[in-house]
Order: sequence, then C-alpha cells, then structure tokens
Amino acid sequence: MPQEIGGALHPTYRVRTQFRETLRLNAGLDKRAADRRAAELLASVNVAAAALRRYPHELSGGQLQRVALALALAPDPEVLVLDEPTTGLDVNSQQQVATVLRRAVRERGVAALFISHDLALLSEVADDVAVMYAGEIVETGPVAAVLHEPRHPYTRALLNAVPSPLEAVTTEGIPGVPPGRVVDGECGFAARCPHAAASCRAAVPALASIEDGRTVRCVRHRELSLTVVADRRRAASEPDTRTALEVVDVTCAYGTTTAAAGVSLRVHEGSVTALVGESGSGKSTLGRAVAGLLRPVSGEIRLDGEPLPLDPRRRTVEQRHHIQLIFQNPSTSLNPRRTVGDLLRHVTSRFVEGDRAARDEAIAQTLAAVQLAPAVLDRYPGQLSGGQRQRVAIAAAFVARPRLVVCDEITSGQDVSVQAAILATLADLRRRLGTSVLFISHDLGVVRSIADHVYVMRHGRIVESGRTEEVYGAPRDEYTRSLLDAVPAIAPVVPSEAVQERSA
Amino acid sequence: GASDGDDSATGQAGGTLRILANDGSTNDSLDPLRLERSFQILAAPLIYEALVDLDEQLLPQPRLAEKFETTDGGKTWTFTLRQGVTFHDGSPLTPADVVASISRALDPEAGSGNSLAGQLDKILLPAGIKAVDDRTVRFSLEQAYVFFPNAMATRFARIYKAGTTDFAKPVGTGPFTFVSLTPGREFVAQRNPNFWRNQVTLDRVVITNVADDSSRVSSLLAGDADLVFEISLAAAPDIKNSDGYTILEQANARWLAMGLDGTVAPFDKPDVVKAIKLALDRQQIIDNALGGYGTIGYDTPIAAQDKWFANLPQPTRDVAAAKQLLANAGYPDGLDLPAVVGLSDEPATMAFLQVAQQQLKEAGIRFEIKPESGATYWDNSWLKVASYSNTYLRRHPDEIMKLVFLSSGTWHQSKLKDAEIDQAINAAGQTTELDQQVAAYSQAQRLIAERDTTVVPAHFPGSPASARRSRV
Amino acid sequence: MRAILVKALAGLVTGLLTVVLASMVVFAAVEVLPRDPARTALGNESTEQQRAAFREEYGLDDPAPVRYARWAGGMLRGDFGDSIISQRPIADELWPRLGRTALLALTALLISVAVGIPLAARAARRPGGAFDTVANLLSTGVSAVPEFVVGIGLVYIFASWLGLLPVLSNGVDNGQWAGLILPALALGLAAVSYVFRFARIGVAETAGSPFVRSARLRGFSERRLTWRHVLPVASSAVVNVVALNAIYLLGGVIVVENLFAYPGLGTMLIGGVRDNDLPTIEAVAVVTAALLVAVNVAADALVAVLNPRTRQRVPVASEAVIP
Amino acid sequence: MTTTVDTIAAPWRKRSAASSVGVTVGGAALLLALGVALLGPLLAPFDPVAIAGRPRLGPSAEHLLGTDQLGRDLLSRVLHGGWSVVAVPTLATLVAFGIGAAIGVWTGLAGGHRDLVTSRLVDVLISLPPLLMAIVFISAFGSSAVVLVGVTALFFVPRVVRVVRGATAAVVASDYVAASRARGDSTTQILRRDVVPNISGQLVVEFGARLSNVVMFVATLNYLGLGVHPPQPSWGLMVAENTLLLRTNPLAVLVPAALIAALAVGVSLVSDRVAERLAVDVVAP
Ligand SMILES: Nc1ncnc2c1ncn2[C@@H]1O[C@H](COP(=O)(O)OP(=O)(O)OP(=O)(O)O)[C@@H](O)[C@H]1O
Ligand SMILES: Nc1ncnc2c1ncn2[C@@H]1O[C@H](COP(=O)(O)OP(=O)(O)OP(=O)(O)O)[C@@H](O)[C@H]1O
Ligand SMILES: [Mg+2]
Ligand SMILES: [Mg+2]
Repeated sequence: MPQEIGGALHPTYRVRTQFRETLRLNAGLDKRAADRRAAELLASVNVAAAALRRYPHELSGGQLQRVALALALAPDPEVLVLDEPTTGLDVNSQQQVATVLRRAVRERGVAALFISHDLALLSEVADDVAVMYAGEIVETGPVAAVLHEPRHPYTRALLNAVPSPLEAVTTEGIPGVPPGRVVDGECGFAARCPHAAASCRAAVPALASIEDGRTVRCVRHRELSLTVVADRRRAASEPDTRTALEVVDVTCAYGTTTAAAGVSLRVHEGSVTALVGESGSGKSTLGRAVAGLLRPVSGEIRLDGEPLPLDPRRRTVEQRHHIQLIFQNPSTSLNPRRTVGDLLRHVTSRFVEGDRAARDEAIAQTLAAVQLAPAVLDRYPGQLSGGQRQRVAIAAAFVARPRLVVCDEITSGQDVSVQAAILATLADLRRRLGTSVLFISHDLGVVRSIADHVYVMRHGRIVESGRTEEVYGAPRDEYTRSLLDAVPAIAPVVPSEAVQERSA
Repeated sequence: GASDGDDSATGQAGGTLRILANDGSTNDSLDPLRLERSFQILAAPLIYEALVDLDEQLLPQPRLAEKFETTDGGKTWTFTLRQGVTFHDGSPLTPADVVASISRALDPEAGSGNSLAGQLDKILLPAGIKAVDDRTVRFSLEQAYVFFPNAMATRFARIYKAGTTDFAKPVGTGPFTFVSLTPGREFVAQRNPNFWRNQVTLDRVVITNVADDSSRVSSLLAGDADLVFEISLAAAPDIKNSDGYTILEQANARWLAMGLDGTVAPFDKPDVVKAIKLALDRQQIIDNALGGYGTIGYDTPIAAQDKWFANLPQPTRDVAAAKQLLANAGYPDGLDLPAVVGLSDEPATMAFLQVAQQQLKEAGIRFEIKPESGATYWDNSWLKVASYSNTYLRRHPDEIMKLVFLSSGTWHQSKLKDAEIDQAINAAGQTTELDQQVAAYSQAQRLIAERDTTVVPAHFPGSPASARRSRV
Repeated sequence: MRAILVKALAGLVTGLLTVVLASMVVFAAVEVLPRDPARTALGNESTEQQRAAFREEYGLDDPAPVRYARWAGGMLRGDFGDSIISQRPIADELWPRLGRTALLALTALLISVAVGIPLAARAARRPGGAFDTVANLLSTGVSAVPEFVVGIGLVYIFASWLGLLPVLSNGVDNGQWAGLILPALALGLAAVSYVFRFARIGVAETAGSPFVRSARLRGFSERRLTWRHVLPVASSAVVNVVALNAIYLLGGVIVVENLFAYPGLGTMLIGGVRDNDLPTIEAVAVVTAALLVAVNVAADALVAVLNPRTRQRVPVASEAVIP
Repeated sequence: MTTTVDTIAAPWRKRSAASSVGVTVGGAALLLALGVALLGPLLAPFDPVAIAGRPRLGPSAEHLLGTDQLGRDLLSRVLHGGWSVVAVPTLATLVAFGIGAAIGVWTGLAGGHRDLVTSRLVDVLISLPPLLMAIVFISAFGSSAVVLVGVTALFFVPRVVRVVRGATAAVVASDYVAASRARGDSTTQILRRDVVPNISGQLVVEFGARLSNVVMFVATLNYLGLGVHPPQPSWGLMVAENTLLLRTNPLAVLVPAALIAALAVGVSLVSDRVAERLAVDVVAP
C-alpha cells in the first residue's frame, strides 16, 4: 500500500471490478467466486459489501484506506508493506484503520511493515520498531522498549519533539536539518547530535546488538544514558491578565452556509489561547474574521476594549498593524516571486515607525529571534526549507510588533522536530514581546503543549472552553471527550532524574 | 469554336473521358440561357448544338442548319435545317424547336440578360422568327445585319426541344445524352448512339469541378483525369515535359487588357498612354507571365494570326522614348498611376500586372496592384475605376469592337468619344463582302491602336471563362 | 447526479449562447460586405427595376434586425433559406456536406488516435529516453507545419511521385474511399502530434500514480497495466484536448477540403465566399458553430463516462490548442 | 506527518534531456527563421519583385534557388518574404495580449459578477472558429495589414483572457494575497507585487504558444490569398504561388514552407524552455 490515501485504487473502475481482476489473476476465481471472496475480505476490514458497487471517489477516506487494505490482502500475501497508510486521515479513521490492520495481521498471519512518522500511532500498532535516519537504521527493538528507553540520541530527540495530549509537556526541536542521503565516513546524526564526540566522526558506527533483541547504531551507546527521558512537563499556565482580544457573538457565513454561529471568546494579554475542533468546524473562518480577511455577518470583535469595524476594509492602519495572521502553509502564504527581505521591508514600511535604519534594525532583531541568518533576506521562499519558510512567515507577523497574532495550523504539515522548533520560537517571541496568540489547531497534543486556554469548536459553535489543564483533565463535553480518547499517545513514563552523561 | 469548348472528343474507342473544370458553382444549370462558367460551358455542347459553328477564323459554318443565306443584304436570313437529326428522346428536329429556342433567348424574362439578347436588341423581334416549312426557318430583321449567322453560333443560341422549361433533364441533339448534374461538383453524360454526324467513340464523359489549381494539375499527372481546363500557364511547360501529355493550344483564345479611363488624369494625356504602351516589353510578358504561350498584342482585340488583322507595325519597347513622352507630358521625374485593379481570379491577369509593374517602373511609371475577386470586381471596379485589368475572350470583330471600342459600347473602356473609330467599326457591317469587311476593320484597328487608351499586350491560348461570369 | 445535470444544463446554455452569438457575428460581418446580392443573382446586365423587385421579393430592404429575426427563426425550423445563386434550399446541400465533413474529420481523428496513442504509450515508457525525445521533437515539428504544406507534400509524395493514391476525393459518395485517405492524412497528421503530446503526458503521469504501482504489485502484466489501467485514465485528457482543438481542426478542414476538392462544408464555404452567396456563408458558419458546441458537449459526456470520479471536464490548460 | 512538499517548482531544477535537445533545435530554428526574416532583405541579391531572369529556372550559381513563374529570383523573395510572416503575427499577438491580459487581470482580480459575465462571454467567443470568422471578416473588409492584425488579434483575445484570468484568479485566491489584503495593500500594490510577478511566467508561455499559432494562422490566410498581396513576397503566399513548381523545383515550395515551420516550431520550443526556466508547468505547446 503506497503512501497517499486513496491513490491505491484505480479511479475509473468500481471496487468490484478491481477485486475481480485481481482475484482472477491471482487465484483464478470466476466472477461469482471473486465477488464472494471480495465480500469476505471487505468484512474482515469492517467495510460493508455495498462498497463493492461504488467507485473509489464515492468512499470516505477511512473506508477507502480499508478497501485498499482488503485489496492488498486479496492475493494472499505473506508480507504487507504499508507506507504511511493513515497519514491525512482524521483521528477516528486512523483508529479504525489501525484496529483493522492489527486484526487482519493477527488472523491471517501476515507480516506487516508499517512505515510511519507518527510515533504515538506506532506505539499502538507495532510490535517492533526500527528507527531510520539518513538512510540508515539507527535503532531497532520492541516498540515499548524503544519508545520508553531510547538508546540512540536521534530516537531520544525525536521523542522529545513529540507533544502529548496526555500531559502538558514542552517540546524540543532538533537543531539543523536531516542530510536527506546516506552520510559517508561518520555517524549520519553527528552533525545534529548534542552528544557527538570525536569517535562519532571517525567512521560510520556499526549496528550493535544490545539486550532484549535490540540493536543500536551509536558508538557511545554504552557511555550515554538516555534511558530516562528528560522531564518535559511544562510549568502550569500563567494567571490571567487583562483581555486583549474579545470576540462577542460573532456569526460568519459563506453565502448561505453558516460557518460560525454566535461564537464568543477572549484572549488574554500575552497568553496563548487555542481553538480546536474537527475539520470544517469553523476554526479558520473565525480566525480570518479576527484577522480581517472576512466580514462577519454579525457580532463584535474588540481589541483592547476598542471595537473593530465589522467590514475589514474599514480597519485603520493601526488596527491592521496590531492583528497579524500566520497561515498553515508557508509555501502558499509567501509570494514565491518576492525575496524574504522584500517581504519584511514591505511589512515594516507599512507598520514600523521610524526611518529606514530603524526598520532594518527591527528586521534584523526579528530574524535573530526566529533563528534565521541575515543571508535569507536575499532568498526566495522556494530556496528555503519548510521550517525556514514557516519562520519567515512568523517573522513577517512579529516584525510589526503586533498586539495579537492569529496562527492558523502553523505546524501541521511539518516534521515533528521542525514543529517543535517552531513552537519553541513562537513561545519565545510571545514571552519576549508580550504578544497574545490565538492558536488554531486540530492537534490536541500541540495545543496541550502550548496553550493556556482552550476553546473547542464543533459545527460552528463553541462546545467547551476553559484553562488547558481543566479541559484536558476533566472534559465536560461529550465531544471533547471523544476527541481526546481517539488521539493515539505514547503512554507517559514516570520521569526520574535528569539526563546524566556518564562521561562528560 | 473558341468560346464553345470542343465536342470532337478525343480518346480511344469506348471508355470514359474525365475532364476537370475549375469554376463550378451551386447555380450550375444546363439551361442554355444560363451558361456562365466554364464548367457549364464545357458540358452544354455535349448535349446541345447550334444552327451554326464558327471556324478558326470565326467564320460561320453549317451545323444543324445545312445552309443559311440572305437575299437582301442581311435583312432577311433563311436557315435550312439538316435532315434526319433527332433529339435524345427520339423525336425529330423541327423548325418549331428552333423558333422556340431562339425566341426564348430573346425574352429578357427568360434569359435575365444574356449577351445574345443584347446583341440582337432592336434588330430581331420574336415576331420576326418564322417556320416557313418543315425544314426552313426565316429570320426577318428590323435592320440589315450581315453578321447575323455569327450570332446564331453563340452558346445562347443552342437548340433544344420546343416547350422545355425545366432543364433538370436537358434534351438536345448533341453527341452525348444527359445522365446527371450535381451543381458545383459533377456532370455526367453518355454516348448518344443516334448522333447524326459521326460515330461517337467515347462511352461517357465526366466533368468534375476542382477549384484548386495544383490539385487539378496533380490529378492530371497522377492519371486521375484526362483533360484539364484552366491550367495555369505556369504549369503548362511542366505537363508538356511529362510523358504522354500534350497541351491543346488554341493560339489566341483570349487577350489581356488593361483598361484606362481616358477622361481622367493622367490618362487624359495621350502621351502618358503612349508612354505606357512603349514601356511594355510584350515578349517578356509572354515569356514570363504567360509561360511562353501567346503572341504579341497590338493594342487591339485582333491577333496577328487572325484573318482580320490589320498588319500594324509591331510595337517594340523603347524606354527612352517613353521617358521622353512623359517629360513632354509634364512628368520629367516619372509619375504614379492610380492603383490598377486586377481580376484576381485570373492567374494570367495577375501575372501580367506583376511583370508590367516592373517594366513600367524602369520608365518611371509606378503603380500599385489591387487584386479584387470576380465577386466584386465586375460590380465595383470594371469600367468604373481609372485603371483595371482582366482578360477577354476572342470574339468576332463585329461583336468585340462594338462592345469595347464603339463610343456607345456597353463595355467601352476608354470612355473617349471618337467618331472616326465609330465610323470605321460600323462600316464593316455595311457590306457582306469579306474583303471590304477586312478593310473596314483594318482601318478601325489602326485608329484604335493609335487613339484608344486600352492596352492589349498579348493574345494567349486558354480555355474560356476563368472569370466567374460570362462577361467575356 | 444532480451536479452532472446542472453542469450539462450550463454547458447547453453556454452552447446555445455561442450559436446565437456566432450567428449574430456572422450576420453582422456579412452585413457590411460591399456587395449587392441582387446583382449577384441577376447578373450585371439586369436592370435596376429587376434588382429592386428581387430585393423586394427576398426582403433585402428590411432593417437588419428584422432580417436577422426572420433568418434566425427560419434556421430554428431547419430552414436555412435559399441560396441566392442556385435558388435552391441551402439545407438540401448543407446536410449531405455536413455528413461528409464529419466523415473526413472522424477519419482524421481515428488516424490521429490510432497513431498517437500507441506512440505515446511507447514514449512514456521511458520519459526523456531517445524514443521520447525524438517523438517529442517530431510532434512539435509536425504540429507547426500548416495543413496546406502537409497536404501539398502528401500529394507530391503519394499521388504524383508514387502514384499510389488519388488526389481527388470527390468520389467518396460513390464508394471511392481511397480518395478519403490523403485529405484525412493531411488533417490527421497535425492532430496526431497533439494527441501524442497529451496522451504522453497523461500516460506518464498516470503510469507513475500509486494505483498503477499497487496494481503492478498485485501481479498484472505491463501490457495489461498500460491498456487497462493507464490509458483509460489518460484518455480523458486526450478527449478534452481533441474537443478543445476541434475548433482548430475545423480551420484545417477548410484548407484541406479545398486542396482536395472534397465536397464538404469547407468547399461550400469558400464557394459561398467566391460567389458572394450570403445565405450560404451564414448557414455554413452557424452550422459549424453548432457543430463545435455539439462536439464539446459530446466530449464532456465522454469524459464523464471515461472518468466517473470527475464527472466533469478535467481542467486542461487552455493553451492546449491546435492553430 | 509528512514533510512539506515543495509545490513551487524551482528555477534551478534540472532540465530534462528532451528539453535540452528541444531548446537547441528550437533555438536554432528560431534564429534561422528570424535571421532570414530580419536580415534577409539586406542580403538579397535581387529586387524581390523585379523580373530577374527567365521564368522557372532551376537552382544555378546566379539564382541559388532558381526563379519563379514570373522570372523573379526565388532566393531574394525568400529573403524578403519573412517580414510579414514575422511582423504581422508578432504585432497581432502583441495586440491580442495587450487587450486580453488587461481584461484577464481585471476580471481575475475583480471576481464576482463581473468575472462571471466576462468568463461566460469568453467561453462563447472562444467557440467561434477563427479561420471561418477571419474568412468572413477579410472578405468584408479587404485584407490590408491592419485588417489582418485586427482580425487575428480579435480572435485570439478571448483565449488570452481565459488563460490570464485563470492565472490571476489562482494568484488572487492564494494566501499571500489574503495576507497582503489583511495588511491593507491597495489593489495597485497587489497587482504590482503579487499578481504580475506570479503570472508573468504563464504570460510568457501563453505568448509563445499564441505566437506559434498565429504564425501558422497568418501563413494559412496568406496561402488562401487572404493576406499579403502579390507581388510582395511572403512565405505563406510563396507556397501557394509556387505549388506548381513543386515538380521541377521543389525548393521553391520547400524553402518557404520549412521557414514557416522553423519559425513556428522555434517559437514553441523556445517558449517551452522559457516556461521551464520560469518554472511554469506547461501542458501544451
Ligand atoms: N525518485 C527519487 N529521486 C531522487 N531522490 C529521491 C526520490 N525519491 C526519494 N528521494 C530522496 O531519497 C531520500 C529518501 O526518500 P524517502 O521517500 O525514502 O523518504 P521517506 O522517509 O519516505 O520520507 P517521507 O516521510 O517524506 O515520505 C530523500 O532525501 C528523498 O529526497
Ligand atoms: N470560501 C468558502 N466558501 C464557502 N464555504 C467555505 C469557505 N471556506 C470554508 N467554508 C466552509 O465553512 C465551514 C468552516 O470552514 P473552516 O475553514 O473555517 O473550517 P476549519 O475548522 O478551519 O477546518 P480545517 O480544520 O479543515 O481547516 C466548512 O463547512 C467549509 O466547508
Ligand atoms: Mg515516504
Ligand atoms: Mg482551517
């Protein structure tokens, strides 16, 4: 099953046709026998036989993935390779596919190689895990052992970057970028490894067997004690300050579709307020209304107690200045034909007071704050990595020193380590400048790691709100609870002492 | 005759003769009064015959009429029909058929203005056509007209069965009988086994319309066709050099004409017109514009090989003299003529204009060529603008001179009034004596070449009517 | 299903508008022609009275909107009026010619698909390979040679030089099918290069898609993959290209028909222009516009059949056109 | 989570073998055709309209390509005959672009009813067959260069509008334009900073594709006798004029035909390459 959902089925043939074709070729079944067998296969992945009559585009994403799984099982394979079979599915569908897969594997005695980015999901699906970096396996072993007691610095760094919905943790990015190829002559991770020593750079380490059938590719695996993960628990959220943004009874609509109905929320000065909810619940719509991209039908938006005109075109420069927006995808939110410098200068010329030197100073400071070298000023967005691009977008928002920044899914689509780095940057900037953040996301783990307050949205309405630890600790709303239940998570381990390096 | 195609079908015994024409149109019809394009003009003589044929010298010879004569200097003409001629439906040819056919040709309602009606306007009235007995038809003219038999040879004077009004299935006496006609595309006729004159050897004739020049030539050379009309003269040498092909030359079937309005500047200065005539290299026009086919024109409608030719001195090019004439006329630095409108449907005309343009340029006479298709040329430019060019078919001097060079002629190009020319043209019709006619026409030619503004650089072979309508 | 109906309806409305607008443009253009139809019909020697009577009879003196309404109304009833030249109903001439033009165009299309698709499948097997490079360059080359050049070249080679095929195509009605070959080739060759290009892109893209890879994993042969899995998907792009380009094929039809004396709409149009036969020009132009609309609607339907997922036109870059 | 897919094709991406052969061949063809068209008049040994010798001569030292039916030097006519084939289409394409791009950007930016109406109108206009309409128009207005440019431009405007509108609308729908709007940029600024730089690649490609089409369109009109008047030479007309020489002197037809093809092929291959350089996805020529 190749990566990319749904692509595994031929788009112009009915599901039944595809089963018949495959079963005739592989098992020599005639039409009727093939249809019977197809129904069985579908049943084994929890899909009704009615799906046979459908075209692939008439199935939901989760169904499609399960049908594709059934089709992959049709030739009775001994090994199944699944390349990110659940990426792009919502949490509920992810759960279903994972469950079905586990069952099918167990019942049929098929071996499955499950390729995924999602450590939490792996912890629920897999028996054994192999971690790859720069084209090499760096660590293998039973999944629980590897995820709880990583022996390779990369595995550990990765785990530190994963936020958890189960507890408020700080996440940590990995500095630098992956090489994207096999590195010769030294440990591939050495360039980014906090524990790299001269011996790491001498040769490519061998994959060494250690206890419990585990292997690890690190020359220092005996010296380093990585068995205990750092205490990532984040300090409790700060006490409430005065209100920066207040949204009162806002209703937004696209033509006749109402996307948000009577939504009220507030963002406290200098704090992060998260807006979560399933896809299509109206989160972005609300964010756009706040940022001035959309005219709400009714309601009121106040910044520092002062109402903003409903028609965003009537906002003053000052009002525009104080609310900035960062989009999910920096590839599409940055003009590909403008250099980073051009963009930042354009923003500062509009919103930063003072002469040219003062504006350049503001740019330089902001770049430093988002950890970008001044050299990027001459680059086009296409010449930057995804993480760098998102930093540019963040810089463009913060360079104006706004009162409020609206972040719409700014980390989805990023690698976990990149995501962690971006979140850290955001938190840092917010603290330093005292900026308020409205953080829109559907990743409950990310939200828990960064937000002080949470609003849960469903079908255009707020269904639950409160301080983060309260909502996560004791969700009152049925929907919030189901959301939290479905999220896969690595069971937390009790943290003990801090990291110790036996040899310093 | 030149204008009426060729019925002496060549080829081996039996078989089909495939002819290509170029100007078929959706209004193709075999009504003898509506014969306008070569497509029809080629088809009609296979079906119908006229009382008289014209020979090479344009002199009338018997056809359906065994003999014809006048006893009173051209006022009354008696035609005696050949015996034993039958129509395709088996009925015999009778004087009644002749009376009906000719009367209808004179009826403006039926013919919507064919040139026969124009030619005989006020000369022959329908009442003047009488069947005398079962072999004789008498035409009583309003005034003497010595060239009346020529008129009976034109394509509008063909004989069909009396009472015919619908020509969808035409019935004539010709060598072939009608099979089918798809206007604009195809005409099919088959052998008439009862043809009176001689045994027809061909079984079938198919005339197909192919508009594209090169396709016609290609089809001929690829063996898809036996006879192709309106071959561009440029292609002729090519075909001639291919095995098994001959060019059927009709030495002077046509003549090139450049019409200049003698009443407007600069053509109102005789020296300018003379300079134009002098600056032309007529042999080069023949060589380069007409593919080497043709004979020099003497600025009259009569070619040198014609019986009627006046033996004028051969015009030769003299650029210096032309320049001198221009200087005399007040144009020492040369002059720009009004644009010459050319009939773009005729390759010969367009080629002539392009060559002439270069020749005149050397004498300091500059002009632009304005091509115009027949769809608008005849209505908008011909006889209307200051200068224009097209070709005319060879005609009997009486007919062509009266049309083009008589002060009152309907196609009078120069617009100049010249009593002496008029008198010379009319003098020929005063006598039935051929010698006296020749003498009168010689005088007319001398005067025309000297005084008329019309330029006739060459006569050349060619099949009829590449011009769209039967002006020519 | 409803979406399809709405789409079909929208397509139909646009189509009708197109035909109406085309008829107006043609009518207006013909209106400014500096010609007198009465003189055309009656000849130069007709009298002014005769011409006036003719104008009266045909209503040529009425104001333009009145004439347009009368004419458009007639066409709705299938009455295109009479040819001013032949005085016969244009429809009698038009329908058989429409059939023959359709025959020519379809033959050309058949040739282009029969040649273009296999070439594309072969070229896409190794994109960037020698075959692909050469085929690509050739197709660009061929598509940039006007039909009249191709036609003349074909005549030269096959008729004059080799003597294999007839030049004239006017015998198609009498079953002389050989005459159809050269014009169809002349027309089809340009189309081949377009079909090839789009099929190649389609095949290359489709061949790399996950469903083909997973089908390969399930054990299908390459041949079966190409013909059963790749081409049906790639072909909807081709159908769209063909539909979009029908308009340009039509330009080719006019040239090619005249070159080969093919009795279709193209020769009828040029004949009408030469003869100044306004009703004929108008009728051919409008019928042609209607034909194009029909082709596009048919293409939409075909794509829907070929590709149940989209049930709509695969957006093809609009520069996908044959001049 | 997947890493971000780089959707913006980069200017520095590797070019394929086909395109590198293509641009070499295309560039050479284009240079040749343009060179002949622009420099040819300086090199011509004879006056292109003058009678330079006997008609229908084959190639010889004096007349390298021979002479045509009227005895004019074919080489000189070829050298002079490219001007109209280059100038008229270029001018027509420029005019079509000036008008089409303006309308396209205007509607793409505006959106809403204005856009809808224009798009429908464009759909309709695009369905009018250009050659057929051109024949009707040219027989109405005559065939001066002005009419030729006008008619050609007229029928290509809707095509340009469609492409430019599409490109503009895509840019306008993007997040970075939304960001510019939120920032309070004026429409002019958005046009200058966001729209124009991002559609210019497609404009170039479209220009190349159109130009290549228009070259053939104009050549075809010339061939049908609806373009340049004799005696002025023009490659399209020369093909028609000299068809009858094909048998005896094929060069008389092949050279002008090949130059037309070289021009059209060159324009299309080179614009493909430019497009690639500008990282615009080209689907069509
Ligand atoms: N077809 C290809 N041509 C060239 N390089 C490739 C190709 N496919 C992948 N690569 C490179 O090989 C390396 C490994 O790619 P691979 O697709 O195996 O990564 P992955 O771990 O599956 O990543 P992802 O999580 O993004 O799917 C990357 O650096 C990638 O850029
Ligand atoms: N431009 C638009 N026109 C019409 N409807 C829209 C538009 N944008 C969004 N919608 C609809 O409004 C509703 C809310 O959309 P919104 O983008 O706010 O959801 P979201 O919560 O951000 O979802 P996601 O998590 O997928 O980004 C959805 O039903 C969506 O289909
Ligand atoms: Mg992958
Ligand atoms: Mg959203």
